[in-house]
Amino acid sequence: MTVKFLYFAWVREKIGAAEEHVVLPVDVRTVADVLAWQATRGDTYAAVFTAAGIIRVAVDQAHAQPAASIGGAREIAFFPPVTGG
Amino acid sequence: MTVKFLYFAWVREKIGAAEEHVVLPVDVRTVADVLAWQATRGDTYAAVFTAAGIIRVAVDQAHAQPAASIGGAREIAFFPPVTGG
Amino acid sequence: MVVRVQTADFDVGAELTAFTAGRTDIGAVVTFTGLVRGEANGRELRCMTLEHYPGMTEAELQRIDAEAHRRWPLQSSLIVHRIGTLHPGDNIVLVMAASPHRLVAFEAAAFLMDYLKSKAPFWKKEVAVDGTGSWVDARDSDADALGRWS
Amino acid sequence: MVVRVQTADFDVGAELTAFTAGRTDIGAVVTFTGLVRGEANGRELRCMTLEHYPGMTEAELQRIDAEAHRRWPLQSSLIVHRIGTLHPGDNIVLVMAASPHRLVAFEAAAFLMDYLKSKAPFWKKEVAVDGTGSWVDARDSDADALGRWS
Repeated sequence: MTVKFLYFAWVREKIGAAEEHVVLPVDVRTVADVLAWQATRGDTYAAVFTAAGIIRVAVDQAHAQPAASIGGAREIAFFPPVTGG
Repeated sequence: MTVKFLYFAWVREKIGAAEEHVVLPVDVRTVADVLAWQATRGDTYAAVFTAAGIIRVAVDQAHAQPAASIGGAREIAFFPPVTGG
Repeated sequence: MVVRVQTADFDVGAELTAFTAGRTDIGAVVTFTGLVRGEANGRELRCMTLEHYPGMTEAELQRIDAEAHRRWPLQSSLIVHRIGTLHPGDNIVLVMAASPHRLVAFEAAAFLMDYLKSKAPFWKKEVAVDGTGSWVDARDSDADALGRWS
Repeated sequence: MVVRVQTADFDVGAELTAFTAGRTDIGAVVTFTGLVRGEANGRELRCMTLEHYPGMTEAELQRIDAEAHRRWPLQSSLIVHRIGTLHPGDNIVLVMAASPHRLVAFEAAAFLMDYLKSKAPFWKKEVAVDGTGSWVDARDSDADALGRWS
């Protein structure tokens, strides 16, 4: 399954990219799974994604909780808590 | 003691005047006293002032409760509950 | 900190520009605009006349404004209320409250309106399209709204 | 019922005029304006960059707006949020809510801002006068404000 990953704010700056196209392992089924998998992708990713609970996730442009399924997702975004307004 | 009475909204319309200059009896000492006294000044006044609790009073341009003194007042206003905004 | 009673209309954009002009410490402005509705109690309205108590009105609005500043750390405030004859869709009242953060601005603006509705000596007379006039009764909900702040 | 994300400034007076134009059923409009403050955490600000998530931002603002209309009998609503580089004193966000009576308009406007602050995908990076940049942290008070509505 190929998915587009998007990064915003300091997550984007630390990863060093705004966008990636990624092939997800078949056993990565939930938001929590994808966060855990990101932390395994080398030091840079580990530094960003190991601090569990900080990074927020949107699946296909809607906020998603850790237990939510990512089955069929085309776009998964990773970002810090929002600070608009 | 001569005092200026002012009337507003439907109180003004029913009394038929916006303003009067009145000599108050010496035993009229509180807002409640002046409301009771107004009700004794003929049928028109009785009709307006007998319905106790409806008419609001301001003494020298500040809201005044029934127990408030009117000693030294120069201007007493009578009006229905306000409806601005 | 500014209170005005006037027959002329007000320009909300111009008032807001003046309200924040040259300042960089304001983070939040809450603006309330009250308008004449074309229908009241099922009757179509031709116009409305706003009567007030000259002198006391300004004094009472100043008291209400001072009370808001006593309760909240406001950077600025404005109350403008129209009098005279107004038509459906016309502006009646404008309230603004500014503070560094939004919760204070929201609360203070709501407080200013609640107090104005129950304390400021204005009275509305509605004239229906058939020409009959009637004084607007005070609403229980406005007294209830005031109770929130005690 | 209208949601916009834009780099350009907004004109509150023009927005308000358009918001109520030709209508005589609106009694109350509450307008919130958020502005860039010149100081943040004791540091003087040179400018601020607002980043967002194109596509999701508009979708999320639409969801927030729809939720407000589900909860209150709103006659109209507007959310305009700026992106890009902004300076102290600049407008950031505009929210308007209209209803026949003021309490609904006040509540809905406060709700729209609370939800926008916690749900809409915008991120602020502040640049101090010494050139150092830092991403703004989410505030606990915004999460608390959201809790009022659940």
